[in-house]
Amino acid sequence: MSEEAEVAVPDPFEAERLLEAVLFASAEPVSLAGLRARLPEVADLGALLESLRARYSGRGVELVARGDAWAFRTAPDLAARLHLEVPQTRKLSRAALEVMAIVAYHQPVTRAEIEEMRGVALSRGTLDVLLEAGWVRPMGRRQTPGRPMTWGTTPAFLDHFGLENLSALPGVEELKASGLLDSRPAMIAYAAQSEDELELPLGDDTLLLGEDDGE
Amino acid sequence: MSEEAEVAVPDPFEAERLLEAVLFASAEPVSLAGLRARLPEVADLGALLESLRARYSGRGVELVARGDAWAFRTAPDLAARLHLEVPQTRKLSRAALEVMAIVAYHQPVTRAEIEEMRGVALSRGTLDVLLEAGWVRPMGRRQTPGRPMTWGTTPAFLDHFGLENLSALPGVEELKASGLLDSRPAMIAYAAQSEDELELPLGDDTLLLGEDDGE
Amino acid sequence: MADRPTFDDWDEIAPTADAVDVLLLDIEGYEGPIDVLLTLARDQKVDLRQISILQLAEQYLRFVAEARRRNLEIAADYLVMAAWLAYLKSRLLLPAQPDAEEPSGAEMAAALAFQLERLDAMRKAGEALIGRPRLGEQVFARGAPEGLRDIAKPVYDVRLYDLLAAYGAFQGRKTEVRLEIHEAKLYSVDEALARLSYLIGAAADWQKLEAFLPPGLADPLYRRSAMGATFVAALELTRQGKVDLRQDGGPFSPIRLRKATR
Repeated sequence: MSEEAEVAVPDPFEAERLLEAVLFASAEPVSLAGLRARLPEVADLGALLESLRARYSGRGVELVARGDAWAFRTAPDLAARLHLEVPQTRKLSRAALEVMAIVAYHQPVTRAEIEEMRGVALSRGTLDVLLEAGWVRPMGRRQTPGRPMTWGTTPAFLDHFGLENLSALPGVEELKASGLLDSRPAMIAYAAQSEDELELPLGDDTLLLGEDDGE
Repeated sequence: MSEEAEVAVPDPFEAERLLEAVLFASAEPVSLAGLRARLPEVADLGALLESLRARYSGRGVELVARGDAWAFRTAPDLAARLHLEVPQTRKLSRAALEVMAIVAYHQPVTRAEIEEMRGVALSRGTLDVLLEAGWVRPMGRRQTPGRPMTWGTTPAFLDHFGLENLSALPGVEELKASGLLDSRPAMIAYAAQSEDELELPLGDDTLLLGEDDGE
Repeated sequence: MADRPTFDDWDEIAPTADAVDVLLLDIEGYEGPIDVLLTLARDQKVDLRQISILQLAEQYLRFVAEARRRNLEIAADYLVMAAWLAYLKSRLLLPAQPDAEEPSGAEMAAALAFQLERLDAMRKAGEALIGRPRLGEQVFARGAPEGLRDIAKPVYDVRLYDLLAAYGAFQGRKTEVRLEIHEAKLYSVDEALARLSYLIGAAADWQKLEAFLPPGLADPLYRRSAMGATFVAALELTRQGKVDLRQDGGPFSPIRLRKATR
């Protein structure tokens, strides 16, 4: 605690208390005129303000001049610690997870391409969730009609999933080998006949045979 | 700053600065939990708060405890000289004030007990006014027949009336000592008080004043 | 009990010759009979613990009687209280009965005094509360709070496995989609109906079903679908009476058809 031998003259001390309270309680910085109206007995308001400023100097709260007016403000270096970032664990929806995977594997990819690949329109907010998570980012426009925006992954994406780089993502064959690529043997027999027709545009009814995942 | 490395506290001066800033930044009292979340490294928050309170003691702005929370408030003795523009608050009716006091001193208290003590039915809106002011709150049901709702005060009540806690209610100790904080019907309460001197046979019809409040 | 200064100094009520007159003037301002009793009790200007309940009861009864004489509207509970006080008064004046079931008059009076004292204490407590330096009236919070915010920072519970599983599921679904394209090459019943309706006109005599199949049957799946569709078309045209259909040799024997003769 400070042991500044303050001159305990009652008047200046009381004036400083009042000044302190007025500045604290006011919603806006108080002008010199406003302060003078409240402290008519103070001869040297400037000196009193400087004294109060010195008292708070280096503290968590500082007395600052804003033009002709004065106010208390929390010290700027502490601002970041006033607001708490509260972690909130969330799950990613299945749709968002799939879109994330498509962006990761097919980047740079446009929204229309994602929709075409999944056979359904991208619902509002799915990309937003990934943007908010900091995992996808715009990667410039494609030089095709309409100049659509393309999307790709961020370093934070690599960081979150513990990937060194994008080529660390396992390929389709590796996924198949690890059992993660889930397809039914009976269907593969038919599909083998039309292996070369991969690039056909898909109509809306293509979902009929697929599993309905509730999207 | 300090070179005494034996204590785990990194820098008491910085911690006090941060505490000061946090409490200054908020108009509402900040709970101990809210403070601790922002000062995780402080071992003894209570001691730090006391130290800060001492620092501001006698100043124009004071550090006060409000239940489980802390806040900076202007010193009450400066009120007359602050001349702040205060929005005119609605005056509390005599009935509302009386009910407020009964809730504060007798909490948790049921509506029927309030009516019994006042000898009159609680008119519509009396409790509402106190609820709207944010001073009373429901405190759960009493485990008696009918499971009546009980009422008590809020943290905002403490803050508004400048009370550190409920034991700081004016005269509460004397009232308790003189048996006046007994919420039961007068005959029972009185009989319980003078149990030593009198051996009163108390039936169910001990409701003194004739009004049956259904409890 | 001497050290209860806060609750012993009674408010000064203007000393009037007749407190009842004052009460009658303000009959609307009272919150029930207890409120009236408390006001009358304060007029006795003694500690409520030493109050004369008998005197209080008499004053109250006078108040009610006077109100009725002047035809003032008074609520029923005032009358109930009057009746009760009249009863109490009689109990107080009569000698106490030993072994009585009910509380004695003195006990009832003491309980009423307690009731009045308790309510008076609460009334004074309310005044003490409202007289404190109150927030926003005499004491002020920070006028320009900078606020403390708890910023929700989402942390997603998603592992690489979830991501890869999602991509695997997506790829798997894409594979099934290829099957759909393949299905489009099947011979449809509509096609079979059109072809059969056209060809049957020229078939006067019985013809095998296979004669009506479309060309290009190298793909076994396509051939099977053409066979099935043509058979369904034949059944449909038979139902419509446009075609006659026969199978002479039991299951799997040739199916023949011709233009309906009827």
